[in-house]
Amino acid sequence: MSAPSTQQAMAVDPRLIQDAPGLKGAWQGFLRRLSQGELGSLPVIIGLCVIWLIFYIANDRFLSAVNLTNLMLQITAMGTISAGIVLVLLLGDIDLSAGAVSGLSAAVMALLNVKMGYGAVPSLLAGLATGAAIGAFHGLWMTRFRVPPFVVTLAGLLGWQGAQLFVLGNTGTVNLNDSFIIGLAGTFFEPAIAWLVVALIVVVHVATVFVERRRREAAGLPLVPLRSTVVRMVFTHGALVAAVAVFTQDRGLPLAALIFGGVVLLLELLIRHTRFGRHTFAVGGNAEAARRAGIRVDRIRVTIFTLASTMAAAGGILAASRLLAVNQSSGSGDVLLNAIAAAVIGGTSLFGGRGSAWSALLGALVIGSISNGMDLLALSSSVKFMVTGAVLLVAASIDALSRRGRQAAGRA
Amino acid sequence: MSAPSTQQAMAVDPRLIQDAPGLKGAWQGFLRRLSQGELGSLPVIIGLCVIWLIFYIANDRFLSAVNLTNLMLQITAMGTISAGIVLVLLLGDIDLSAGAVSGLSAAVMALLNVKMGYGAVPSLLAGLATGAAIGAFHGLWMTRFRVPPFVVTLAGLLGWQGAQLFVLGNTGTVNLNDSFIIGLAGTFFEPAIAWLVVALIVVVHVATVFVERRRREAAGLPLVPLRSTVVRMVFTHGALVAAVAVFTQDRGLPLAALIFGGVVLLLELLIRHTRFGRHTFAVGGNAEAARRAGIRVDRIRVTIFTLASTMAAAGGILAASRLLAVNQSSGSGDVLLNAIAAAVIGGTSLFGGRGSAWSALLGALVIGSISNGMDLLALSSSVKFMVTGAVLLVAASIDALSRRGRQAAGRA
Amino acid sequence: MSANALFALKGVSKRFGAVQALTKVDFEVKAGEVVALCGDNGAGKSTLIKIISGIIPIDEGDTLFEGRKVSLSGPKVASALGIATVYQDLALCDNLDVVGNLFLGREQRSSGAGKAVGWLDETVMEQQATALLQRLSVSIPSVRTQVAALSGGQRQSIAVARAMMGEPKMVLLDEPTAALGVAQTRQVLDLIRRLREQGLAVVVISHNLMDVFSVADRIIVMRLGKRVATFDVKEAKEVEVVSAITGAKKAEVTETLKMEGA
Amino acid sequence: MSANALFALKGVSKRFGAVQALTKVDFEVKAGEVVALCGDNGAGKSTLIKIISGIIPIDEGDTLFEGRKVSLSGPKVASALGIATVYQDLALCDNLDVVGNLFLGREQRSSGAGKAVGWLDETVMEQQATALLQRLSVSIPSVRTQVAALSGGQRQSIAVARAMMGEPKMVLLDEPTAALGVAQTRQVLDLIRRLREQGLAVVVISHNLMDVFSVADRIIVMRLGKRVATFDVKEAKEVEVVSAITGAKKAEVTETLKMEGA
Amino acid sequence: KRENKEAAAGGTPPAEKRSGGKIALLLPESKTSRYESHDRPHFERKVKELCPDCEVIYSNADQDASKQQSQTEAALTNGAQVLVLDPVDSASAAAMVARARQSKVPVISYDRLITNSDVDYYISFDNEKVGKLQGQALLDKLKADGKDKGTIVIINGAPTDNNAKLFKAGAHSILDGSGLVVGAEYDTPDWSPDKAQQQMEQAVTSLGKDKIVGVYAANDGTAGGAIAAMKAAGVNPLPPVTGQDAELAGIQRVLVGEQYMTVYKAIKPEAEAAAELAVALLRGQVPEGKVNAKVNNGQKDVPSILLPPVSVTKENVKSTIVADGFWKAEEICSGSYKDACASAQIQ
Ligand SMILES: Nc1ncnc2c1ncn2[C@@H]1O[C@H](COP(=O)(O)OP(=O)(O)OP(=O)(O)O)[C@@H](O)[C@H]1O
Ligand SMILES: Nc1ncnc2c1ncn2[C@@H]1O[C@H](COP(=O)(O)OP(=O)(O)OP(=O)(O)O)[C@@H](O)[C@H]1O
Ligand SMILES: [Mg+2]
Ligand SMILES: [Mg+2]
Repeated sequence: MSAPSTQQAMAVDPRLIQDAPGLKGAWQGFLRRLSQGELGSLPVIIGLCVIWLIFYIANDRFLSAVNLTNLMLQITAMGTISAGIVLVLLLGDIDLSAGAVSGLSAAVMALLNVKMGYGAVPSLLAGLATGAAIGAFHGLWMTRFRVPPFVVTLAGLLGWQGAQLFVLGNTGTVNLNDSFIIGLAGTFFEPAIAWLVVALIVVVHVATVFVERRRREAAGLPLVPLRSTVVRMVFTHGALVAAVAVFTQDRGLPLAALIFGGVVLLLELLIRHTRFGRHTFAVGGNAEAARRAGIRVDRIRVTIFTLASTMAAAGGILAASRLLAVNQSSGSGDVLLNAIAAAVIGGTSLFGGRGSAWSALLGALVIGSISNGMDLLALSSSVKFMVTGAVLLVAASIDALSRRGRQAAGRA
Repeated sequence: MSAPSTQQAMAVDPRLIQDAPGLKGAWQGFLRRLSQGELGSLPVIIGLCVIWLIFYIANDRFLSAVNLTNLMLQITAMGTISAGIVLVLLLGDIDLSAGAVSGLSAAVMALLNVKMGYGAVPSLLAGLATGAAIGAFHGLWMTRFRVPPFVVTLAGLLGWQGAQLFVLGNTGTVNLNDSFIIGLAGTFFEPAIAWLVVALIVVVHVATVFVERRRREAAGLPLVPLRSTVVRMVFTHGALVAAVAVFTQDRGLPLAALIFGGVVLLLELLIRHTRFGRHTFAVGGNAEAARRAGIRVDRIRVTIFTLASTMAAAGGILAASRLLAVNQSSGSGDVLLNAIAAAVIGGTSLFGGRGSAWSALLGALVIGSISNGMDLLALSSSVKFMVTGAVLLVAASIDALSRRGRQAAGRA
Repeated sequence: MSANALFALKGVSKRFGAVQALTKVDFEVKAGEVVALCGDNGAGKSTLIKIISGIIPIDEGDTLFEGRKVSLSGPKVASALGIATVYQDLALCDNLDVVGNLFLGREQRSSGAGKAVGWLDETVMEQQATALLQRLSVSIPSVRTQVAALSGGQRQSIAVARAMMGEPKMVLLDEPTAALGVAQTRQVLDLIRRLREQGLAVVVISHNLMDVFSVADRIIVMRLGKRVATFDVKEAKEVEVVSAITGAKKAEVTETLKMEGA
Repeated sequence: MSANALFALKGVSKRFGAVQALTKVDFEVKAGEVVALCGDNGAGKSTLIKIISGIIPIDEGDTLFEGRKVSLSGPKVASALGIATVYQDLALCDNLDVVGNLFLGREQRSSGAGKAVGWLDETVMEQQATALLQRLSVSIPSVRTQVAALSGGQRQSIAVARAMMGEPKMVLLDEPTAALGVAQTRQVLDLIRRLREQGLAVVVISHNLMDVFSVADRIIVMRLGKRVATFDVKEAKEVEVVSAITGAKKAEVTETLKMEGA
Repeated sequence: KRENKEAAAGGTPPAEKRSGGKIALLLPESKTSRYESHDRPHFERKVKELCPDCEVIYSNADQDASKQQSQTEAALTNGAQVLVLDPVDSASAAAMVARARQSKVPVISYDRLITNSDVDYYISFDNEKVGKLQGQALLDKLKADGKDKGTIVIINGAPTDNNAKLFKAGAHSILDGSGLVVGAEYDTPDWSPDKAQQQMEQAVTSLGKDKIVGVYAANDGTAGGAIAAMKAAGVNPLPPVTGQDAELAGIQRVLVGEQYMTVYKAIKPEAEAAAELAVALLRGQVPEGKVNAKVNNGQKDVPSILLPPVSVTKENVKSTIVADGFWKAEEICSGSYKDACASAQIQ
């Protein structure tokens, strides 16, 4: 089963090193890939484990169900914004306005819902639409006038912050009361529902993987060894099960986590398996080549910025729902830098064309864990800043070092 | 004189379009370059003029000698930091720690001078050395571990901010009294000295330009038409004279302006006319090609980051000298974003390999003018944010549009 | 002459900054004809190709496709007209794999519900890609390698194969065999002949006069941005073409060619 | 054989990810000798060149320069040994002008006080650059144009000229004439002959067997990452070399060559 | 689906009647020196004194409301039994109070009132009163100098800070209609002294340097910026400038006569009162006596301890700041401030 099908059209290149069959072959293949730096997200995950271990040693409540649930709730907003940033980074661009947009969108939602008495759903949609409109505006402006995204979104960072102050006007903070809006971050599902969701995900995933395998086999294309597919699945599904097990021990599966997870999953499918996603990667890899291939580069850019700002708006709304309020400083401070850092730490390249939606999740977990753990240890401000900086540096360095073998082997 | 020398070794390519001789030819050449988008800093300068005009109409004190002197003093710190950012951008990298480094360096200086009683000069040098050491650390870390500069300096942004809080400790703000340190931003030279400086600059510049011309002529190389050299000189020297005329009408030529101008000038000479500068451009243009040419890319990167952080430290010290104090928020807030925006607005590319030190001066003038003018009009906070954003966007768009012809003609 | 041309340029000029890259160039190619574009380095051949494929705008002059005036405002327009191009600088996306590059801009979508969202059918694409590359004797370790990891000739082969996807009416090849090995070069020349037989118009740029003489019907020579000569391959001699290219007297050229024959 | 070689590789292997690009390759070149490296696309020729010029590290094997073991840990080391290289992907800095690229890494400093700070002597550099390019018949509008604005062949010419700056003992040329015009190709071949006369070791990669036969002393053929054959040019026949390159039987090759001669 | 099923998982039940326990002190920012250098040490010392086995969990939110929310959660996870919460944002802290309520942990609103929430106690200075005090001091000084019809400049705090709004309101209630003309008024993003400096420079430019008779600056940092601006513009003599927080640098300026006044909020009694209250709540006692007011926060009348802010000028530095040990004489009188100290009889 693991040997390439005999029907295949092309003889296997003799230079291609193939893993030997059996578990031993798999292990050797793993070691080989390790030495060549082809590890994907493994270094980040190991880094995360180290961070968790250290905090656990320092304070054993760090790994308690309640704290891990808190951690999840703490990262959803930043993670959602970060997922949008991942999209923009795939193009090789940057969005500096994400924080300001998240604040403004939440403010618009709060204004409509609380002060002008619109229903929860219209207010929510208006908030998201604000984000989308801003993103489209940024995208159109930068493609029409050929202004670098950095500058457009920097102007946005200032402008939308002003707009937020303006929208919130003299009252300043607006408290949210609507149960639907509050429920976004405050709802927890019971174990039965949680496990149902898990089962659904696992079944759909396994089914699609095997259907695809069957098709490739029928077409006579080379197959990835079955065992590596299985190992990979065991790990990811195991992580999912572990996470849900933790949640059900505390308050249950948080709706916010479900939303965040769903956004990341959808995004990953979008960029990895659709035409639009393929074109996005192409533009990020070589915009001129994409243009010559007849891809409407400008349209892709506008769409990506619209999506990213919508996601920023969603993040802002989640944050507001958790804080039960919107104020003038919503979305300011380190929201933006954290979101960008999360995407980068998770493994998305700043130079475009390389990355995945999972990096938003992984990076947000790393950054969220550091700040959660240090709050748990209640360190003083100056120490916290310094430790955060140091941990970030070390985490990124482990990741970079592990890729080093690859760089040495690579073209550049 | 304006026709190429007859001794030259290579026949002129018939496809090369040459400006006709005489003033009319110069004007036509200018128009041709205009339509092809080869304008250098002209659009930024025009944008600056428009901004000045608008503020002048809104409040005629905007163009008073005292306000222009204030403007100059307001931009020196940010401009100096921005000059460092230009260097980093030339490599295609980014330095997010510049603000934090400026704050920390100023804090170190204040600590040594005020609390520990060291002399002004040693304290100043220690402040600069702090910046240099941090820059070298960043550079070494990123080259050693191959971590992207974005991540290293992001970690720095957090870490050094923590260090600043730590250094300032419990007392918080430290007032500066030392006359030397205060004098950095508070000294003004009399007209006689100011004009002497101007005369010196003009004479040296004119002399070098003509000596160089003579040498090219002797070597049989094609010469730029004399008239365009002269026109260019008249404009730049005219601007210099005008600036000094304004300063002498108010308090005199500010030492801070002299320092800032000197830094920019030296930097321009460094990057444009030395081996080191050439190598910097090469690394920014194509790091792999530079490596293959035997350039020590890592060493260049470390040096550039060291220089940039030293300049950030200098900026922080100038800011402290102007504020007469260092506090916990020195260097935080929008210092960093303004410095980056200034470099970019001034025309330095974010993608490396294209830019000039003058862009720090021009960009800082644009950004400084906006904020100066709006404070003069005492607008409300939200309006100020929005207008700043809008003006930034428009200024950058004019610049980009003017380059459009060039993009259409260009390769990419 | 250009009355029955599939594609024609009339008096096209193009300026880059202070360089006049093309000066009033006419150009025409008929269906079922292979035109070779020759000229010294920097003569303006690639610029001409880029103008035809719509990636750079023209300063002045007209473009005619099937006798109608068209405005080649972008690569999208050109490919809609059925013009496929292999660029000299290849223009591949280094971060995509071979399959991704081959199908860029015309990805196969899976049937059914997937079609609406643009779900990619990787299996079909991989199958087609494998078949096509085999036909062109391209030897790459796997069609799933990133293009960045390919050798110069392999990249060139991918670029040529790319132009064969879709169903073009006219193919522009800018030095398609420059980096190719013996077998691959032969395949590409064969391919060009097959394209002619299928009635396509083919424009090929090459500095290798042997190849040019073996596939082309007509040779157009450019020099310093101007079209200076046209030859019918059946009647042309290599010396004449070389002298048109270099701008040297015919006698000198014969001399040098003789020397090199040694 | 490698006793009196200027440079030799012994059992060099190199792996990229899952691809074994080179398998135990031996290689040697003597002073005053031109070695042609031939092989199909992806055979590993460029990889070998990159190893010699120090830009990629080797997995296993030894490198010998003038009989001594050396560690080619970086391009700086190779150029200190006197190895100059023209890469297939050229590796020019697009944002620098022609003069800047030609002198990259070995800029002329002005004499006197300027020397200490590394002040560039642009006049001298421009003069030397102009002379060198003229010698190689390179036609570019101006030596002050940015390399990004040059045509493919012009870029290739700049890369070749670059390798001639400084005073190398050994020159590696990876498809130096691939994009060159007739005159420029002739100049580069002449140049290679001159280099041999000056006693330099030259390694040249080319798919153009005519060029190879006209300049090389020895032909080394690689196939799928292995060295498969070595020919002395005086005794070798084109058929043999082609069959070694493609791995086909000699008879088949003769057949095809005949067909193409038509 | 169940809403907020809270299993009291975080908080240790208050029924635990040990002598020790955990008190969380959550402060809003670290850019102003008072929190780290006064509130925290005084609070911690007092708690240790009253309850040697108690542990103080301290966190600083660096001016970020959602960070503070995370810190609150961390404190509850850590088993805090009383929260002393100085909110970054008075209104949005309600979510944190609700979270603490779920864990049955009492909350003391410290320094800033948490609005629309079920807080147990409130300890503070009256922030609107601070603004009034500043405005009054400025007005009185100008009256005494006979300049009470002149033009003043107002430099407020951060537009995103709710407290800044209260100071602003307090000041305006005195200054509006007093006959003084407001020549220019600014909000200062991030309370940044640099920004205050530039704003003041622009005010001087637009009004003329001899026109300004007084400056209302909301705190000592912005006052420092304004003074630097006027010095650089050659304003001599400096008009009276207000301030707040009694920062060391501010006190020094007051002594040399550059700044007219600062508002001293005796943080020691405030912190100590909070500590006493917290320890009492930890032990399940009902604190008596100290409570001296009820303040409505929009949801309920919160039992409050309100302390009076003090206006400090050169004359009473010795009797307030030095006497309280807020800053030691040698800290104030370092280096070039010796002479000024001597003239104010501070040793
Ligand atoms: N950086 C890299 N990463 C992965 N694989 C690589 C890399 N560089 C080269 N290869 C692989 O190594 C093999 C040899 O490549 P190389 O560039 O040496 O070929 P070549 O002989 O120069 O071919 P050509 O004639 O096409 O230039 C190819 O199969 C290529 O895919
Ligand atoms: N983007 C550009 N900007 C400025 N000049 C350019 C640009 N592109 C081409 N040129 C100039 O136009 C001229 C023609 O270039 P082109 O690429 O068409 O030559 P070519 O005939 O393809 O040459 P080769 O055989 O070397 O590929 C050259 O002199 C080149 O310097
Ligand atoms: Mg070309
Ligand atoms: Mg090669």
